[in-house]
Amino acid sequence: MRRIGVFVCHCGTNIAGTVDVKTVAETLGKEPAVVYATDYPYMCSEAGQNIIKDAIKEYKLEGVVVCSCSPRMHEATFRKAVSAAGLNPYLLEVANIREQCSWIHKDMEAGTAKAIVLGRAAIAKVQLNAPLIAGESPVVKRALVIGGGIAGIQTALDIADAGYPVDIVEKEPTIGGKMTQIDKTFPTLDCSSCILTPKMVECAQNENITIYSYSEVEAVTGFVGNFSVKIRRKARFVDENKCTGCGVCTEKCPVKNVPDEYNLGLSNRHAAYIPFAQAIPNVAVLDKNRCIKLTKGKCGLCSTVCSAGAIDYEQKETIVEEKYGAIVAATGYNPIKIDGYDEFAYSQSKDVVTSLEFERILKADGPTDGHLQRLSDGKQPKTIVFVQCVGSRESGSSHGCGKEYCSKICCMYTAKHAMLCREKYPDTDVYVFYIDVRTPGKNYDEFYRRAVEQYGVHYIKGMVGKVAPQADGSLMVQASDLISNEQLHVKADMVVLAAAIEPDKSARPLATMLTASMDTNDFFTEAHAKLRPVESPTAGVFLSGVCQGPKDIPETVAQAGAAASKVIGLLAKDKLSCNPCVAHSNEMMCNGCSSCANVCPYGAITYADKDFSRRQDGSMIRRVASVNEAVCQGCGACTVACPSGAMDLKGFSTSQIMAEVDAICK
Amino acid sequence: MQEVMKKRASELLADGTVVRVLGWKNGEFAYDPTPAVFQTVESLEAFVYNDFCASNLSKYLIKFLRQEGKTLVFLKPCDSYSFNQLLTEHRVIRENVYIIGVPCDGKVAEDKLREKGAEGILGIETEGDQIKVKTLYGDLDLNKKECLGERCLSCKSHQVVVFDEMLGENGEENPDCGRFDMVEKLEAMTPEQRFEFWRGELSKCIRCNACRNICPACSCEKCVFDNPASGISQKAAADSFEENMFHIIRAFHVAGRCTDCGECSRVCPQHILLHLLNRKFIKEMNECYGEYQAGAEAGSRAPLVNFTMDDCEPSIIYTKEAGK
Amino acid sequence: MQVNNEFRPKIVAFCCNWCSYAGADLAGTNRANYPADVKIIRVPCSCRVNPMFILRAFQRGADGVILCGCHPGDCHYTTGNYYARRRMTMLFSMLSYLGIEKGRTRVEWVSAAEGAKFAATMNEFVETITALGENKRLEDLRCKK
Amino acid sequence: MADLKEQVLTASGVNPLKCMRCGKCSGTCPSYDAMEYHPHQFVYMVEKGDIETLMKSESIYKCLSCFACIERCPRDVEPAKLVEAVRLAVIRQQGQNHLKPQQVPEMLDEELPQQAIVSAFRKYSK
Repeated sequence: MRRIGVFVCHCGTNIAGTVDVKTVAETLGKEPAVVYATDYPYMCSEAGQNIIKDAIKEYKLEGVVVCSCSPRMHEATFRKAVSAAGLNPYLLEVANIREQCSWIHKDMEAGTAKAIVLGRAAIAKVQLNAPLIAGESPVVKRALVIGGGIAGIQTALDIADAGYPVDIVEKEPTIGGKMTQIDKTFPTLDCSSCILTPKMVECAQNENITIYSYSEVEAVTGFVGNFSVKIRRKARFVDENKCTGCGVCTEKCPVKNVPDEYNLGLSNRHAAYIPFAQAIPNVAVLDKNRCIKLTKGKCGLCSTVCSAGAIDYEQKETIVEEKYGAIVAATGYNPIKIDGYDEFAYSQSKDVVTSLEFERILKADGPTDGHLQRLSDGKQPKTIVFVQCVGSRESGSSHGCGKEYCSKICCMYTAKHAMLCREKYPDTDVYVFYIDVRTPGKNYDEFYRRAVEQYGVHYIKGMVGKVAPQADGSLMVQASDLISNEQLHVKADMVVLAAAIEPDKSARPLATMLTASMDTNDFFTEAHAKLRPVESPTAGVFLSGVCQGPKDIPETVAQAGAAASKVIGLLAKDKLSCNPCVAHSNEMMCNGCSSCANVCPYGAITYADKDFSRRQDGSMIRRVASVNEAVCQGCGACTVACPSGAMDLKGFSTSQIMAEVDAICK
Repeated sequence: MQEVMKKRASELLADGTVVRVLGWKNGEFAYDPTPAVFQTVESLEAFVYNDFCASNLSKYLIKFLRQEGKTLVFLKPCDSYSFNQLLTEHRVIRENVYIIGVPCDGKVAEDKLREKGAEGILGIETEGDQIKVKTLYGDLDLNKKECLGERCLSCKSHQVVVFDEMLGENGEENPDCGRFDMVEKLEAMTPEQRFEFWRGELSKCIRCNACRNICPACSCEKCVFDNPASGISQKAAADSFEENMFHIIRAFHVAGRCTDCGECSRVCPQHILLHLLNRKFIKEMNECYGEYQAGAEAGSRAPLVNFTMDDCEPSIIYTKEAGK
Repeated sequence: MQVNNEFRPKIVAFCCNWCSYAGADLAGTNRANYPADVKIIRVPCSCRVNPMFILRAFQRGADGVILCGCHPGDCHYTTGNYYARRRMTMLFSMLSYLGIEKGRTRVEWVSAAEGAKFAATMNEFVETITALGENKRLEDLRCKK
Repeated sequence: MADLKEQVLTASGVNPLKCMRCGKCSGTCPSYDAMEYHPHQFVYMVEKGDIETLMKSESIYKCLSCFACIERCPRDVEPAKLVEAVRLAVIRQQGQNHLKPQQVPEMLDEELPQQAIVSAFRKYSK
């Protein structure tokens, strides 16, 4: 029997308030294996840790149980302390008597009794804990950034600046993302392209950065420090190295009626195209679904006019395989589809547009060359109504496409839009219907107030109930004004809907490939909402930008930098210590039946024939399983699939869990 | 049939195709032939095949997995499913085995004969539907159907699913065998009645381990119940719970792997209806995850090492029961 | 207040480290009360829970056992809870077949964000088990006549 | 007072706490101008327990039960159900059973759909 020390934490009054910590320490001190038991106001403090360290030495402890807050909080702290005193860090167990005891039970007697039981279970488990030594695995000093919007760009630049090679995978023909489509940025109203394009160029020129545009991640295997990624480079039918971006092919291409993605379908482009003037790489693409040569085998005009000889109709998609130490998800967002909101007449009227479409209308390289015009008749609108929270802050069932969260950026960009309208076209009447105006952020509320006070934008608290297209081409907006308690009918020329934003559709399959977790809205989950906001719980996967949650540009850039610094911290290491709580197979009992390999999500189990001839009870070569400890993540699926019980999990072994069960049910 | 089999075995042994033959020879009693290995043509004299040869030979092949030379084995339909399952689990190597399939229309159970008054059984002869049981007290002519073992009355398949050659004509699957009838009957009972039923059954268990030892799916190098590290090892059941535990865990370990060969119930000296546990799992998995027959196809993936994203929730078991 | 002689069930809750254990922690952080009868055992994933553990708990006197894991699709290990779901479905099926009262075992998916759900689930489960009373059938099947 | 609120909540099955005060219900309501208290106010007043004021108001009879507010509400609050519940509360207070089973046979008439009688019975008796 091991010599166990028990340390009960008061956590101030957090634990001591509903658990009689003295009694817990006293009672657990009487357990057969326990040679030392004490309590202390803050075990996690330096003084508390010293008590543990001293006791390990003085009482020659072989196992430590700390009754304190959740192991998710301070297990690592206590492991370090135990380790400093010369004991294997895995000979420590934490009994969670705060989150799962003192905080939920009001009754002192019941709380104390439960704390004792939880302590006993930890003592029973630690008796069976094996001293584990974390293995090491090397770190590939290269990072992958998935998504080439402002988040991906900033992350890549920061990693590259630190001297590590980094690859950007972007599914569109150019990097830049949503920010390329935006006109001005709040709260300073500087031009989006002017601040973005230099960064795009920097990416292209930085020797440490490789851009895989028009490419998608196909498969990810491996683990932190050693990911192996297959990148599918879609065929663009243009040789990237030869194309000079002169744009002649895009002018001569006879197919002119392809909806232009850059303008959200508000204008058309050719089948041969460069997404926009500042595209990086500045290389043409042939739309394989619309190009006459690629669909019907005829035409070939672009090839004739291309002086660089860059057009290659035979180009095939290729797979690039590369190793990375770290992966950053920066997959961004899209506005939701709002066709389901019949009351706003989005599908019925061209003059009801989304905010992103409105950006295109305002921007100089947009479908109206930056002139504020109605898309139906090209007339300048005199009255514009902005509707906030379209699809945001909705509970699930109402429209089916609504989101329960606040999209965060809409209040600010709507204030920006309203302001720009009034500035450029002072004779325009601008109404903003809002539920709440949310403007936390530096200079944000000031910005919004300026829209109201200086620019005279009519902010009305109340939601629009109905938008009805009128025979004269105007739009009748019916809404409630909750402050004056009246129903308003505004005859508008244009209605702009602040559609909710949602994670890009590519995020979910990517998360599956990365084995990174997501919330129900398909935003990536962070390892800790407060303390590890840019890391995924899956080691080696980091989060940048809106794929983690709604953010505006300054926040995205800040988070992108934070993700980069985490990546740099990882790549700076030569070796990583692995999680030692992994599966292992007892070869003497293994049947080699493959049940375990069938359920292993990581492909960590392999089989080999081994000679067991020296055993007396049979001279046999048997097929037995072995676990790659660097690949295994320690889920334990194999341990239950194994009928013979040969497979067990270190740190959560069958006997350990059984011992806990026994202690709890005693 | 016995002579044809013997002849083929002699030929294959003589021409070196195989180095040993796995078959049956008479056991202590004539009604209890025992699996046997024959390594010479001469020894084949003792080879027996008749309607008492019920035991499933597949499991014995594990022993010869890595031994020199090929093994000839005679597989009945039931046994061939077990063979495929062992193949799936890499417990046998197909190339090391020469399989002769033998058709089967059911094996005779000794206790059924006793019910018909047969004592001191010396042998059996089959002629179509009729059997002639030789006893110390003279011959007894009986209808074979009436003397079949329980499992043969609800035989799922008369088809040998894997073989190198077939002696006689191969049979067909028998989907209307009604093998789940008894399970359904139990399901229709109240929980209290079921509890009573199983209490009656399982309390008979003497933990002789016959079910485990005969079961082709229970072929672990070391059974968890014999392994002190498993936390549930037991030599004998200390209390009634451990009886349950043994049988639940055993059924669980073979769930998705059990081919429903019925050997467990056949060999149980206490006549516990063990196959009803396995069949419950088979039926439930069929209902929840689609039809699956272990051993029908080598290399297939059993339901418990598989999943779909939209599997039913465990609570379905409770709503199902409430619906009844 | 706990009154003597009043039946208090023994309940074992297996919680996966990533979702449900964190959900239980969140219940604590939010001070969402549930009875002290529930004792949690942390496992890396719901798929680590062997049916043996559940039977063992019953054998040692537990009156109810609940398994909590990440929502299907959200498993930290991608697929663990899918296997757990099938295994538990089969275990429940067998227990019910053997005549064990339904409701003594339960599976619930609780995410790290669902502290309130965790507490509500535990309250409900304790209620169910208290109504069922002491676990007798799984403790002794033979000698209770 | 509290009982009345409880009654309205139970009868309607509405949880007014789900309301985020966006006013879309009132923005969408075709009877808005005819109503003294508007749909969003119904939700707020029920939440505050101010049921009697609503019961006395003509507003409850101005609601057309077109359910546009239910359809459009982003939070699934269902204001129209509250209006209906308040109407019901009024009816229930007006001297108990307005329609007794014995009265039903004499009311039967070829022209009148049976369903109308059944629903009237449901509505006008306790």
